[in-house]
Amino acid sequence: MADADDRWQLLLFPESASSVSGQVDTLFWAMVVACGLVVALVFTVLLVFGIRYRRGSPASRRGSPLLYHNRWLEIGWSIPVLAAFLFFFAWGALLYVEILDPPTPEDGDARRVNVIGKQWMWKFQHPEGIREINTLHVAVGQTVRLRMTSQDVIHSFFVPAFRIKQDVLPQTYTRLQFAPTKVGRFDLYCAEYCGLSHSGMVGEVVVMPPSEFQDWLARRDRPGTPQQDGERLFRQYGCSGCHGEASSVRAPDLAGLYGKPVPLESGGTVTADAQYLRDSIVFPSKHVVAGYEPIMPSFKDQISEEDLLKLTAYIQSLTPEEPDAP
Amino acid sequence: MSDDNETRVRHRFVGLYVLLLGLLGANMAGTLIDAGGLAIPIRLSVAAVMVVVIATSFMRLRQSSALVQVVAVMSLLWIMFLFVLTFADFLTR
Amino acid sequence: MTRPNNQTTVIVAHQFETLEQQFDADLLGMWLFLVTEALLFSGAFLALAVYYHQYYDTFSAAARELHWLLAGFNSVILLTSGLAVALAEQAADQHRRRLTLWWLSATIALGVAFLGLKGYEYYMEYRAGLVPFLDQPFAFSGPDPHNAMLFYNFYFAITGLHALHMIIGLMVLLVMLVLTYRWREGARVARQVRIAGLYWAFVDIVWVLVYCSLYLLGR
Amino acid sequence: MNYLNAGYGLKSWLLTLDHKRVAWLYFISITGFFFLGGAAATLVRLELITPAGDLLSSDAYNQMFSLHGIVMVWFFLIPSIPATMGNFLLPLMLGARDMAFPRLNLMSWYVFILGGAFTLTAVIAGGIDTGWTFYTPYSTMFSNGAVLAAATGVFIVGFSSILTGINFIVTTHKMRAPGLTWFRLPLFVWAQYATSLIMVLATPVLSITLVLLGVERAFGIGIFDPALGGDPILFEHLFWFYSHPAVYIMLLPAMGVVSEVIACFAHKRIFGYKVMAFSILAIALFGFLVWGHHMFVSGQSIYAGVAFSLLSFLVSVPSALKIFNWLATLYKGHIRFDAPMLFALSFIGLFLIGGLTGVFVATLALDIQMHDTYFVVAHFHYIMVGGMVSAYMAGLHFWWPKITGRLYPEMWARVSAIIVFAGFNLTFFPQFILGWAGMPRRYHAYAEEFQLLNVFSSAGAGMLAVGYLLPLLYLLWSLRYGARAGGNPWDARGLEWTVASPPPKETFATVPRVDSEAYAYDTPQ
Repeated sequence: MADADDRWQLLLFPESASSVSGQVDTLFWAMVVACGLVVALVFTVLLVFGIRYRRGSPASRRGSPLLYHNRWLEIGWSIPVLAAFLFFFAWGALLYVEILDPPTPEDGDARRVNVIGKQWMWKFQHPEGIREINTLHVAVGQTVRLRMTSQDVIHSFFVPAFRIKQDVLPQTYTRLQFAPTKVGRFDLYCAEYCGLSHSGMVGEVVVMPPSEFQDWLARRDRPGTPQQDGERLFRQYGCSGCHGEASSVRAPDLAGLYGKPVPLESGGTVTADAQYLRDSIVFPSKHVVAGYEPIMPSFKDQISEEDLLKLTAYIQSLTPEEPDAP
Repeated sequence: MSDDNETRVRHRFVGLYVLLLGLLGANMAGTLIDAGGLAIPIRLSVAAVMVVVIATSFMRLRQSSALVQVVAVMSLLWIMFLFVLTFADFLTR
Repeated sequence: MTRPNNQTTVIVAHQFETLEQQFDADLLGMWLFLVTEALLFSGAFLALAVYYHQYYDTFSAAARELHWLLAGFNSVILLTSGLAVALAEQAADQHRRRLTLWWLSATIALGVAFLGLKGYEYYMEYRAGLVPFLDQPFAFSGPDPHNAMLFYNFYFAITGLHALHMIIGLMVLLVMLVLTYRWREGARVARQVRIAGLYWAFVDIVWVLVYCSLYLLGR
Repeated sequence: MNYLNAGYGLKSWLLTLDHKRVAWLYFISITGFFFLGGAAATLVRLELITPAGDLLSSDAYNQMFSLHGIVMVWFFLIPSIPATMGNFLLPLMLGARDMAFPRLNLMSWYVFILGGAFTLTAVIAGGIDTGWTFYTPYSTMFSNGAVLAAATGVFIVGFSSILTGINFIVTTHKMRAPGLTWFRLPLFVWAQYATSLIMVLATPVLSITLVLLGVERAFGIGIFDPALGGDPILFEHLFWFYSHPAVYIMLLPAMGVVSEVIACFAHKRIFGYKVMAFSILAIALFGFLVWGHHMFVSGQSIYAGVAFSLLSFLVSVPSALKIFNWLATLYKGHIRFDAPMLFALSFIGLFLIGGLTGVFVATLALDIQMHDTYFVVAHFHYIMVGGMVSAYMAGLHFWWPKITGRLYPEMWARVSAIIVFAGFNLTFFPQFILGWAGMPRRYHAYAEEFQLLNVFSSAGAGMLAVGYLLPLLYLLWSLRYGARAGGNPWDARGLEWTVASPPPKETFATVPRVDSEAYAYDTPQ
């Protein structure tokens, strides 16, 4: 990163390196032009009126009632303003939904990376089990899906070059998806103030060509994939005692559960996404499945955020992958 | 102001007070019946009626100036903004 | 609309033209203050509603541990005090000093009784181990005790806030009692009692909502 | 005998029930807070000259920007125009002898001072490092600062604005002089009225939020605690329900001041008076419906985000109308460029840029990039400092002769207006670019490529400091040496200009009767 000349840049055109960043830039510059015109217009009018109608100037002030109010003029300038606003609103909203609620890539090839924010570092775990701190290696062109949570306060995952940002909340899973389009090293910031070393909670996303990335993967230790670890934890914490096949306790079956609607004892349904699975471990009485007793104990404070993500990954793996699953 | 009028007002207060006790009792008794999904709306509606009775009669809202009535309605409107827009988030997560 | 009538003896504050203008201004001011109080409580109720929405089962299990019959009886006491203060306002309007004193004292007595019973309720909850803060052991027997704590936190925060308003209201009523006892000018006393009564009725309204949302909704 | 020399003892000031003297009490106290907040900002800008965090420790830096935010928002911007000029002028403009509740008025100043004392205690007792937003769970469980004292201070000062708001609303409704109908009111009064509505309707929600935060921090009564299943986003909703409308508490009075000044110095009735009045009310109303635009990437539902974005665009329409109407007021006027007018014109320019960049951050896809970066910082400083403080200076200079009976030195005032305008743009325009490039706010140390623009910004801050210190000096000087102002030095219209400068203790010996529209500049006075 740190070139000696870096510090003397004007930064008008920040690096643009993801599949959506180009579209965001187009919207940005369109608005800069539109608003620039308005600013130019207003300042010109100010200047012209200021000179022409300065006190003592000979310009004519022959009055008419229209000098004080004019309904058609008021309507005439509110309608274009409103129309322009609605236009930019719609443009921005469509792009926002595309960025924060994206479809699964058509080839179904998305890397799922778990992210834990804590004061003041970012912890990543790759689907192969590789762990990293503050640096995330990815391959260019490949879609990456982050499942993020925080161990303490609110953080925010922000990569300016990708034009993406999402808050990272305690006890909650948020997600973020991006597809890098350029090879390089891109700054990662925590954007939500999180205490003493907030400005030290920075890192990098390293985007590599696919072949180099494969080499990188091959060089790293693989302690076990999240699913494998999750399966071990599933037994270790005694989950299998009730949710296993041979169990005598009546507990919901977890195979094929992920992504499906679950009918609740209190009426209504909820989709079995990652947040649901997490809540069911930590706050089991939040969503009691219809037809079951609320007998599951809470595992709050007994399972770390890392292990919860692994358990979730394992339970998720019990359901065959379908496109468009969250 | 005649004494007659005063007595009538006093009787109306007492009558509304009895009505309030009745509503309170009904709401408490209602918990003994299983009304399913309707239970919450019913209980909140009964409480809302009690609130309206107290505000309009005991706080003399009905006899107050239009301005004061607008002020009272305004508070409800703003509480509605708070609830509706916050739940716009929580119900669509 | 009842209005104070013997204007001749009353000194209007210097910024006003007429007593009527002053009375209208006072009433409007009090109502605006009550609007702020309503919004204050609505913030707490909003938070409660959001959590009810998320944890209905836990919250209703927790709500069933509360002493709802005792609190129901307390509601009756508070509604009665609401009637008493309305009658005090009416008596003051008619410039009947003794009757006003009587009803004001009744209001205060009922208010104190309410707070006493509320305190007793808190004590029973403390004995039952349902106070989840101040390093007290929490003895809730349902499935997710820490989740149920959230309910009890709200219970104590909202009823505590209401009790605080009761105490303020009682102090206002005590001042009214003194002013009525002294009885400087009938119209002024009537105005002051009327405005104090508005506050007390508002505290009444809040309790109706507190009782419904904390004690009854989960049952 | 005027209100200033009606009594000299300390007691005659500290126990005064005269709205004009209460305004002075506020003037003096918020000026103190302004320079306190400014000192904190100076330290922040000095630190940011270099990328490394070398001047201050991280902890000290975090405390400085938190102090700057808390002091500037609650102890300067929110009381600024309403509590000073509003207090002084509202009864004058209404033809009333005083506020409806003079005791309440004095009390609200004492409440303000009490709140300030708590906040200053927080600064001395360990500092406060949560930012002015107090987000949970950081503020409740993780911060080591004196959060409780600071939150108590803000809670208390909230009551000061509630009391002021109630007083203004009742006064406007009940104390108008005969003949002064709603549509004859100066726009300044409309603005104060709408502002007071927001104070009354929004502040209580902040109060309860701080109470809940306080009991959680002090007694462990978890309300937002995620470990109990509490929701940090709920805190954000409650906080922004107040804090977004609070922006309009700062902005609407500024719009009122600018309307008065422009009408006077263009010597012409405000164009589209009714549209201006209704757009003030519309902004106040819509301002309550947009708070979720602070939370587009917070984990809030994206559908709620879309709704809040749409509402945010709608609130910008009346603001745009106001700018057009001010421009149209200049058309065929007789424009003078005295210092108040220079400040008012810089308000229009800076508010325009602030407003348009507000449209950028209301645009959902762009806000993903800009949220919590320097773009947002620049945007709201354009509104609050560029807009609001410029209007405050405009009003201060405009009514200074009325308030003190003395003229300020015109030349120095124009110099200061120009320095402020230039310094302001130099400080904050680079921050738009910094934010777009991705520099997060509240960063003690930053990446090297951001340095150049930060150096510009810090240099501008130096200029800005000069621009704000100058008026302090020459206005104080003018108190003793300024030329005597007559009753109406600007040839302005409005009831406040019909009384002597400074006004007598009893402003109106007889209640005036109003039989003309506001801004009757066509008819000689």
